[in-house]
Amino acid sequence: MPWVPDTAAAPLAVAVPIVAACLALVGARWAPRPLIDLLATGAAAVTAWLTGALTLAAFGGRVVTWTGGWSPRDGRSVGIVLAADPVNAGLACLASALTCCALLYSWRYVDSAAGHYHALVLLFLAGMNGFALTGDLFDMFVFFELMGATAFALTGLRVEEPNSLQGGLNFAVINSLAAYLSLIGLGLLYARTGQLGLAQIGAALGGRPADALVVVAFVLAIVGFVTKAAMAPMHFWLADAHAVAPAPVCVLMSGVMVELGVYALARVYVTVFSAAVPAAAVREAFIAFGVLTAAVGCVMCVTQRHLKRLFAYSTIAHIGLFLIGFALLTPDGFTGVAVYVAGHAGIKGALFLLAGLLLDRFQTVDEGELFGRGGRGAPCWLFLLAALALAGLPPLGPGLGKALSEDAAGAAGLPWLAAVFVLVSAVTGGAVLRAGLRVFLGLGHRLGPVERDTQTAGEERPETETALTRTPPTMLAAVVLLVLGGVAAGVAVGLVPALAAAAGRAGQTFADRAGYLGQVLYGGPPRPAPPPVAARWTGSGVLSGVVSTVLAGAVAALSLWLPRGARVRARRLRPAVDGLHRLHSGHVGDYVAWLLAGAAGLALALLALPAAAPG
Amino acid sequence: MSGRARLVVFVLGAAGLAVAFVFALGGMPPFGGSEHPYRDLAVAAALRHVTPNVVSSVNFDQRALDTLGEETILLGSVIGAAALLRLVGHEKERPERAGGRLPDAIGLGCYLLLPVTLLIGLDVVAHGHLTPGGGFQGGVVLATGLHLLYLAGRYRSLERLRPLAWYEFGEGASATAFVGVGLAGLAAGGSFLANVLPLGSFRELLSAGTVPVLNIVVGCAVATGAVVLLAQFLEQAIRITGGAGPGSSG
Amino acid sequence: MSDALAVVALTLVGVAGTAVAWTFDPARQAVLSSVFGVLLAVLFTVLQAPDVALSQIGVGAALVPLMVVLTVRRIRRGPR
Amino acid sequence: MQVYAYAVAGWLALAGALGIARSHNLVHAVVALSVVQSGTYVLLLSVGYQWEAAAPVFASGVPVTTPVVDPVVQAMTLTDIVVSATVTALLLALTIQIEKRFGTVDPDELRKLKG
Repeated sequence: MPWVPDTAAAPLAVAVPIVAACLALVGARWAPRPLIDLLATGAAAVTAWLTGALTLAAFGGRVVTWTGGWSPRDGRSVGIVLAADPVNAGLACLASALTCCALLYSWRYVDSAAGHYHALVLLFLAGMNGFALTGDLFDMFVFFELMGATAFALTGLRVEEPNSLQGGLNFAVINSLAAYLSLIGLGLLYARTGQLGLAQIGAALGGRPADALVVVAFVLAIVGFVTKAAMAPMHFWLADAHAVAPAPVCVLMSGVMVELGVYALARVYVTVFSAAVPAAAVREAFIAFGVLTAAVGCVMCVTQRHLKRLFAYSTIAHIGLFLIGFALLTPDGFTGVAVYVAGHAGIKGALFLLAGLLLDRFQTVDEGELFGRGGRGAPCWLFLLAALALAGLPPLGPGLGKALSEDAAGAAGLPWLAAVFVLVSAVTGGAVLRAGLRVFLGLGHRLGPVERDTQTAGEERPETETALTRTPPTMLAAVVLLVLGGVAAGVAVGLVPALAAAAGRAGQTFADRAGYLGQVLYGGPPRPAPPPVAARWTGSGVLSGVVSTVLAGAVAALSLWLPRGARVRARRLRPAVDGLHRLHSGHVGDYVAWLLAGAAGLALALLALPAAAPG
Repeated sequence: MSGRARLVVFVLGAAGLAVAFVFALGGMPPFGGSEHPYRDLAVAAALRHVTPNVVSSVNFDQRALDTLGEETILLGSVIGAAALLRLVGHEKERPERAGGRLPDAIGLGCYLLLPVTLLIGLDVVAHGHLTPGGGFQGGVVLATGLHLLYLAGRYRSLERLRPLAWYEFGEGASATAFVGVGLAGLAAGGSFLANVLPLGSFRELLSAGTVPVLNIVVGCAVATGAVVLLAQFLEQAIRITGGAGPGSSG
Repeated sequence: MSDALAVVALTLVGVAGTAVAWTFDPARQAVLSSVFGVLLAVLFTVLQAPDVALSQIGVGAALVPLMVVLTVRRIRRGPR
Repeated sequence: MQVYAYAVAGWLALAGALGIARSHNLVHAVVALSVVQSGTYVLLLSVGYQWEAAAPVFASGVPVTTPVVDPVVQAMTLTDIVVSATVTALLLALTIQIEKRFGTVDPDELRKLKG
């Protein structure tokens, strides 16, 4: 990097947003609003540049920084390490870039808490960057809580909106409870190993098979992460929070915060536990939970009419796919998920912003009430393009991630998983496509009124000062940037051989536990690795992408133009679907019960599985 | 779900977790054992950096990044609570009524206690690297001490001592100062939050390098943060009236 | 420190914590949680953690219960 | 005694969680959540305890060779306590606003978000 040494970039990625947040907080009292907007967006852009440079450096080998200068002696240290590899540095860069887009969109976002809003978004960014880059389990907890505290406040920020408060509260209670369970897991691990660094704990657990203590500590330690990742049945908070948060905040939450949960799960398993907790058990358990998450997300997504909840459930369905990709536990699986996350972030972020634009114009995000009102301007075509991208259309970003994950599943001996990927892409992409065709082009039949027993109403106040009559250029620019990012993740990586090889190396570095331990604890050089599986488009990948896009079109067409008779027959499915909808009750007590049940299920599965599964 | 169904799901989950936890306890080292590898390293490191209070050394030197994160959480919550409790719509501040109704003797006692508490708070902050206590504890004492004025029934004098905007400034400035110390370490010592000040001699007030500096910074952050937080709740409980306007009664 | 002292402190904390969690009237709960905060501070002293005990007194026994009481007062008063 | 302290920690976490699940008042639920967190304090400090060891502060008169209990868990617990207070504050702030908008703080009566 020209001006900043590589090792300084990681702490600066945390420090810069914090200082900028303080400046925004203090400056908002006297400086004009545009100055605060400029300061915040600029700080996010600087952070994106720093983390981008860090990512580039990390492709040449992990960038390891011991804070406070407490470098290890004989593999032991009292300090906290920041260890950047392409995956987590890339996530920090993604978080910074999304924040930049979200803040750009917010130039017209009016709120009586201006200044406070900017400071919170920047602190949220500091939390995400710290969480991604740190190599210390307790430090992960601290930054997890920082992400949490700021995200809770941002979710409830529109205090005149009852939904927003209830969503914020559910989010806060469930995530905090999960974080405390994680801390108990950390306590158990500390009792066993007397260490807090990921590498140190990993080394201390060594190659001995895990006993009950280690398995339970693993499950408890990751409860916070999988809850943040919205793995079913810990997913209930997500739709409530994402549906009510300000649109630019949804970009960050759906685009990268939730995915950081999957990242942390993968990081902690690979670095700390993979030599102790049997891979076969983890693979079976997380494929099962991933399929469950994907299924719940799909059904809830396709039966939604509240646009933001529809996108939120589509995020849950995709999280199921990310969990499956992680559960393969192979380098090319990690590569696939990383590319998928990058593509998904841009596309899903753009969709949330488009929903925000609709809200600002029509004071509702209900698909029925918006019927045919969206018009045929740029938002229309961006929305439909995003829907196709979500469905896996080659050569766009999500499609490449999906294709790579399918290939990885095939290579891991689980080719049937490709069907899950195609199905989820088709259903979620089809649902979004259907909503877009209905809202913008007025296709299909009209919807009846909202059934308040099982559905959330879509009327809300606009987020801008007055309802918009046309789309402001800064808002549209943010959407276009996000869509371009999502497209580029597929086109650039999948078609440029050098980038494809680099992406493959990212997954390989991530999976290299011995390399991580050696470099972090003993400062060894990065290990030479075999040539990676390049993350490029293959014939089968393109074919599967085309198939899922066609299926998505079929899903959309069916739900728009299903003949009346068939619709009546389809109502027989209603009790089951309504039952699932009723489980998503918005009641915080219910969510607590499900959280515990999910954690218990995971613990008992992992305690029971090693005996059953070979290896 | 109905209350009963919720309880069933909860009990199943809790029972499963309890069983797993009991299994796990079988592998725990016995309570009070003598094997603490990190402790051995941390104590040695604290002595190397001439910090008699090892907890302070861990918080402000060895694992200072955790504390930066924690201060940032405090900052975020203060901003968040202020944003969540801001006045919106037709909420108004009620015209002030007389303060509390404590007997005069107690009120006077609270008044007299105030300077004592503030002194104790400052002392706890300043000696954080030497004796138990430090920025967190002292900061909380300072903030709580200030609110003795509320107990004393002098909400108005509390408000005079509490220009909230300045406390928010203080909160932001403390967080910036913490980052500043970190950046100074990066510039002078080559790594973020490195302890680059002279270490001094053992058990002296001016020793342990950046530890007392960060203690003071955190003391400011915690004191100002706690004051702003409490102020939001006091305002809500005492002075804000929503909906109907000034004619409403309490 | 003797075995018995630790057992007594732990038991008190366990009982008080249960009482706090299962007292459904928030005003009474706030008082109880203050007591629970003091008991935790006692336990921390017994466990040779004076730094933590000091914070716990300030935060757990004073600051948080005060915020709870203020919240309850606001809610009791209602919006108008 | 071997595992009693750990069991108390686990019990506090479960008792607090049950308190939230059965709560009819969000203020109560928030305080119950802080009980869950106090379970983590008890666990961490118990893990770091050592019989007959002193507090990890070498005040004057305490030789630096004295065995001390683990300071790292104490530092973590300190952080944890501040986190608990701030999260509680945020949740109470949300609760106050919920009361203003819904006119109730009973989770059974908050019926806006569904499906």
